[in-house]
Amino acid sequence: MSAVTSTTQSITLTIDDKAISCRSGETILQVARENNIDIPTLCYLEGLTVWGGCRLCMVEIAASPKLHAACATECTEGMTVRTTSPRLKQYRKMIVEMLFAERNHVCSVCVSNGHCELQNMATKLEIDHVRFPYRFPHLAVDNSHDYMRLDHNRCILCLRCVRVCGEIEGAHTKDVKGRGVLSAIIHDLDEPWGDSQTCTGCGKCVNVCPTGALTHRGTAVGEMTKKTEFLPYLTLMREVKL
Amino acid sequence: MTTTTTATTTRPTVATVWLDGCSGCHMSLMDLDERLITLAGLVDILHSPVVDPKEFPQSVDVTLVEGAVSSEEDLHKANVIRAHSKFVIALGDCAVTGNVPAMRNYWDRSDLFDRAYVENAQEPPTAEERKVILPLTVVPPLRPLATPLHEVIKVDLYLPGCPPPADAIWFVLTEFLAGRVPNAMSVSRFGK
Amino acid sequence: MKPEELMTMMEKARADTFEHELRVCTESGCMSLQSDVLQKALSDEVKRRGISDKVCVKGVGCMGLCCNGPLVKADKAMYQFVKPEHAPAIVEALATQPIKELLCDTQQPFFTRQKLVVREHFGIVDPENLMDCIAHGAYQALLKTVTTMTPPQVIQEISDSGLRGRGGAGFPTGLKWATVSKAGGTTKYVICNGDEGDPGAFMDRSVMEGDPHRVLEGMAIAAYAVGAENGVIYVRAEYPLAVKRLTKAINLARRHELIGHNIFGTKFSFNVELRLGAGAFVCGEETALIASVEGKRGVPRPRPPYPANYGLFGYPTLINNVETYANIAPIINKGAAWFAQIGTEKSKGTKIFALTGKIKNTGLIEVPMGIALRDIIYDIAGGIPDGKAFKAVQTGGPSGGCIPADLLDITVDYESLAKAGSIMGSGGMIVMDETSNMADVARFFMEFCMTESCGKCIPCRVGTYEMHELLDRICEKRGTPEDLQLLKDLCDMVKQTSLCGLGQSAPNPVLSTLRYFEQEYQNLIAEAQAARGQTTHADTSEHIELEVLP
Amino acid sequence: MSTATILSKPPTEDKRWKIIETTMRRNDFQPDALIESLHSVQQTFGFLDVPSMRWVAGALKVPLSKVYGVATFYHFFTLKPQGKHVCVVCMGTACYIKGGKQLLDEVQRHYGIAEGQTTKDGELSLLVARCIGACGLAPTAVVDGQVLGKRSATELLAAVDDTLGRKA
Repeated sequence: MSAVTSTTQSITLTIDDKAISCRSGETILQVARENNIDIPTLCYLEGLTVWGGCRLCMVEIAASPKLHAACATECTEGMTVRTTSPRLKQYRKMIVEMLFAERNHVCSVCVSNGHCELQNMATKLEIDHVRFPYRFPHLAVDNSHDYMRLDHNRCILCLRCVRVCGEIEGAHTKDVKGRGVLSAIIHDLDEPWGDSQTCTGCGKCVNVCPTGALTHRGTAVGEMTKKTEFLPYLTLMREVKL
Repeated sequence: MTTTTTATTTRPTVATVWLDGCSGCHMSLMDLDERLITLAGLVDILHSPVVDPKEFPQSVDVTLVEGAVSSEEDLHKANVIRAHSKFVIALGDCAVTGNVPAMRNYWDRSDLFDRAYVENAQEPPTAEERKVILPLTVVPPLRPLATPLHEVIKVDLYLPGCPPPADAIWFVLTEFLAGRVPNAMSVSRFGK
Repeated sequence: MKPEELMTMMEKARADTFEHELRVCTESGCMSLQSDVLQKALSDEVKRRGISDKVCVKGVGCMGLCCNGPLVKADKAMYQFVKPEHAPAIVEALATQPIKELLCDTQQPFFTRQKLVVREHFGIVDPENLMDCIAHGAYQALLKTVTTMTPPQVIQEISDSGLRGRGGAGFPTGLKWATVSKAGGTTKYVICNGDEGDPGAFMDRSVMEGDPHRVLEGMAIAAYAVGAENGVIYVRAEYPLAVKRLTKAINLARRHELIGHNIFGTKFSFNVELRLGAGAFVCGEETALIASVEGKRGVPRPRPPYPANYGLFGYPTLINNVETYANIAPIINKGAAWFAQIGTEKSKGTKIFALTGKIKNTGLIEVPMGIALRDIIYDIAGGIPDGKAFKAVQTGGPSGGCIPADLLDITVDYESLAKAGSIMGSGGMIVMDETSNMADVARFFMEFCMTESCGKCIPCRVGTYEMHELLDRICEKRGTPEDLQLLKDLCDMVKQTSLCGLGQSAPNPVLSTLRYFEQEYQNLIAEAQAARGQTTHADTSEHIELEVLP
Repeated sequence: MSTATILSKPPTEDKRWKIIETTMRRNDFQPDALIESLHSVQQTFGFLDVPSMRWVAGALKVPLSKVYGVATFYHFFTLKPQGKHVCVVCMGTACYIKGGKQLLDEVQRHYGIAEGQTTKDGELSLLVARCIGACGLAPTAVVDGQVLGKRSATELLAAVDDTLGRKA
C-alpha cells in the first residue's frame, strides 16, 4: 500500500462548474459522489470491481468527442466534466426504458415494489412510459433454494451478484450463460440453485441485487428490502488483511 | 347524450374508458371522494363506466383510458377514442405498460386457452366441445399480445401507477383544467 | 539457425528448379471445388509419365479469381474451371501450346490493375513448404531486423512507412508499436488477430492459408521491436485449413530455429502459440480478444487501461491484424520510402478486398490505396451481371456502411470511406444490384449484431434487439413514421453510449442506408400506412357504439 | 457429487479422455487453457456434456459456472449431440445477398428441422454459419465438412440426400 500512497498526487478538476480536488487514481464517479454530485448508476456498487455495463454514468468531458463512463474513467489534471445535459438525460432515459422493455418488470406485483433501484431510476429520470417494443420473454423463476429465489423476469444483468459471489464470497457459484439478450444468470452448470454444491448460502447476492430478481422467499409484494452497507466494510477488511 | 348537448356546453368535457384492467384505476378515481363533486362542477363527464350513456361522444376534450389493449374490441375502442378525443391520457400501469394483463404475453394464446379451458376442466372436453368452449367465436377474440395503449394509438399523457393515487388523478385533472400540461411523474410512478 | 544458414538454404532452394511448374490453388475456395483432388490427379499424371524430375506439381495460395476456380498456373498460362479429368491434357500441353478452352485471360483488368505487396507470393509459393518460402525470400526481413537494426530503428521504419492497421480503424501501426515498446516490464506479448468475423470477408483467411510464414515473420519483427518474447495467433476455429497451415508453419519455423531461442544467434527469442477462437464476432475487439485468449467469455472491458499497457494476463500487449503483420516484411526488405510511395497521402500501401455479391468477378484483390471505387467495381470486378444496375457497395461489414452509385468516384482510403459514412474495415466489399432492398440489408446486419452482442452493456444488448425489431416492423410493412424516428434516436444513443466497437458501430449499416436510401424506408412505411388505413375503425357516424358485445 | 468427482479421474473409462488430458497437460493445466480444452472435448466427442465440463473444470481449477458460461458464449460449442451428418448453411453477407436464405428455408422445409436442430432419427443436424470464408462461391453450404459452392436449393438437397443415403 505504501508504494501506492507515495505516488498519489493531488489533482484539480471541474465537475459541473464546481472546482474540485482529488487524489490521482480516483474515478470521476467516486469524486463526484464525494462532492454530492449525483451520477446515476445501476451496475456500479462500491466494494465490487468496476463493470462498466449499464452505461448510465456516461458523462461529457471537455475537448473529447466521445462520452465516458464515469465509473471507469480516472480523473486527470484540469479535466472539465459535465455530468448532465439534455443529451445525456435523453440517453439515460432510453437505457432505462430499454431495461423495462427487455424483460418483464411488472412493478405492481413485484416483491421489491417500492424498494427497487430500477423503479427508482425510472422515477428519477421521469420515465412515464416505454417507447420501445416490449420483448415479453418467457422466463423462469428458480424457486429451488430453501430461502432465496432468482426471478429472471426482473434481472437486469448488472452482474453485481456474479461479482459479489466470485470476488467477495469466493464461491463463484454464479456466472452468466449465453450472450446478448439471451444471456442469463446461472448457478454452476446451469443447475437449480437449490442443487448447487458450491453455493454457501451466504445471501450476499440477494442483498446486492438492485431489483426483485434475487429475493428472500416468503416475501410478499413490496416487502423485500436490501442491505448493501456490508460490502464496503468487507472490502476494507480484505484490504487490511492484505 | 347527444351531439346537441355537447355543442351547447361550454365546460370542458371528459370521458373515461375501461379496457383490459381490473377497474382499480376507476376505483382510484372514485377515491377522489368529495372532490368528485367539485369535479362535477368543473367538467362534463360525457362517458364513463360510472355514468349512463353507452356510446362514445362525437368530441371529447380529455379521455382517460384504463387498461391494456388485449382484444380486438379493445383495439376498436382505442381507435374510436383517438378519433374523437382531443387529449388522451393513459391511466394507470395497464394502459401505460401492459402490466398484469400483459403477463399472458409470455405464452402462446393457444397454450393459455388450454390451460384455462381444457387442463383445468373437470372432465377433459372432446374435440367437438373444444370448439365451443374456447373463447374464439362468441366473445371478441384476444389479440396475440396485450399491449400498452401507445402501441396502438397516440397517447398525449401518461399517468402510471397501480393504481395511480386519487391525489395524482386530481393533480393531473386540475393542472389540465388550469391550462397546464402536468408532470405526472412528480405524483406517481410505476407500480405505485 | 545462423544467418549464413538461411542464405545457404535460400540458395540451395533456388537452385532446385524444375523445367515446368504446375501450381494448383489449394485455399479454402478452390479446395471446396475439389482442387485437392485435382492436384493429386496432376501429380499422378506426372508420375505416370515418369517426368517427376522435370515437372513440379505444387499447391499454392489464392490467385484471386475465386469465381472461376479451381485455378491452375501451368508455367505462364493460367487455367480456369479446371476439373481432375483435365489433368492429362494439362500435363500434355506443357510441352506444346496451352489449352485454349481452359485459358484464363491474365491480361484482363482483374489481374493487371492489382498491386501485389502482401500477396506477392500468392500463387507462387507452397505455403506448406518452408524451403519454397525461403527460396522466395521468407525470413530475410527478420534476419535483417535482428542482425542489423535496433528496435527503435524498426519502429521508426514502420512509422515512416505510414502503415496503418488493416483490421478496421486504421490506427497508425508505428505509433501502436512505440506505445507498447515504451510500456514498462520485461514480459510483453504480441497477438495476431486472426478472428476474421465479418460475414463477407475472407482476406485474413487467405493470407493465413496462402503465406503463413509471412505472418509469423511479421509477428517476430514486431516482437523484436516492442521487446516481447511471446506471441499468440488467435484464429477462428471455423478456418480449419488456416489452423492447419499455421500449425505446420509454426512447427517448421521452430524446427529450423527461425523462431524460438536466440534467433539467428542473437539475444532475441520469440515463441508463438496458436489459440483457437470459438465463434464470437465481438472477439475482434481487442479487450474481448484478450479475454478469450485467457480462456474467458469474450467480453470487452472499459479502456483505458489500453492493452498496450495492460493486456494479456495484465502485461503490455501489441495486437495487430493478420494483414498488418503481412505488410511488415516487405517494408523492412524494400524500405519505408518504397512503401510510402504506394497509396495516398494518409493511406499508404495496398489493401486486400474480398469482392462478393452481385458482381461478375468475385474473389480476392489487392489494390493500391486511393484507387477509385468505380475502377474496382466496373474494371476489376467486371461490373454487374445479368444486365442489372448497380445500387450500392457495402464495405466494412456489420460495422460499415453502404455507398451508393453517385459516390462511386470516391477513392478507397480510410478518410474518404469514413466521409461517405462507411469504413475501410477489414476489407469485405459486397456489391448490391437494383433488386436489393436496402432496409432489408440493414435488417440483415442488425440481426448479425444482435446475435453477436456479448450482452455486457445495455445499449448494445437491448439496443440491437430493439433496432432489429423496428427494422423488422418496417420491412414487414408494419412500421409507422414514429418507428422510424425511434430507430434514428436509437442509432444515435447506441453509437454514443455502447462500451465497445461492436455496439458503437452497430448502427452504421442503418445510418448509411438511411442517409442514401431513406426513400426506401419511407415507401415501406407509406405502404404500411395505406394498408392500415383500410382496416382502421375510425367511424364518423354521429353516435359511436363502443360496445361490440355479441 | 463429492469433491473427488470434480477433481480426479475422467468421467468414464473411455480412452479418448487421454486426448483431452494431453491438451490440458500441454497447457500446464492452466485456467487459460479452458477454451482449448473444450475444443478438444468437442473434437473428440462431438459435443460438451455435463460430466466432461465438470471434469475440465476440476482439472483446470476453473469454477463450474465459468466453464458453463464460456461453453455457451461461443457459437462453436454445442451442448447437444449432433446428428450423424451435419449440413451447415452459410448465412454470411455474400451468401445472404446471393440467396443463402432460400437454401436454408429449403433444407428446413425438406427435412422438417429448424436451424440448430437434429432430425428425430438422429441422422441430420442443420446448422447456420456466420461466414465460412468462401464468399467468392456464394451461396455456400458445408455437408459433412465438404464445402459446396454456388449451389441451388435443389442441388444442395440432392447433395444432402446423397450423403444421407450413401452413408446411412
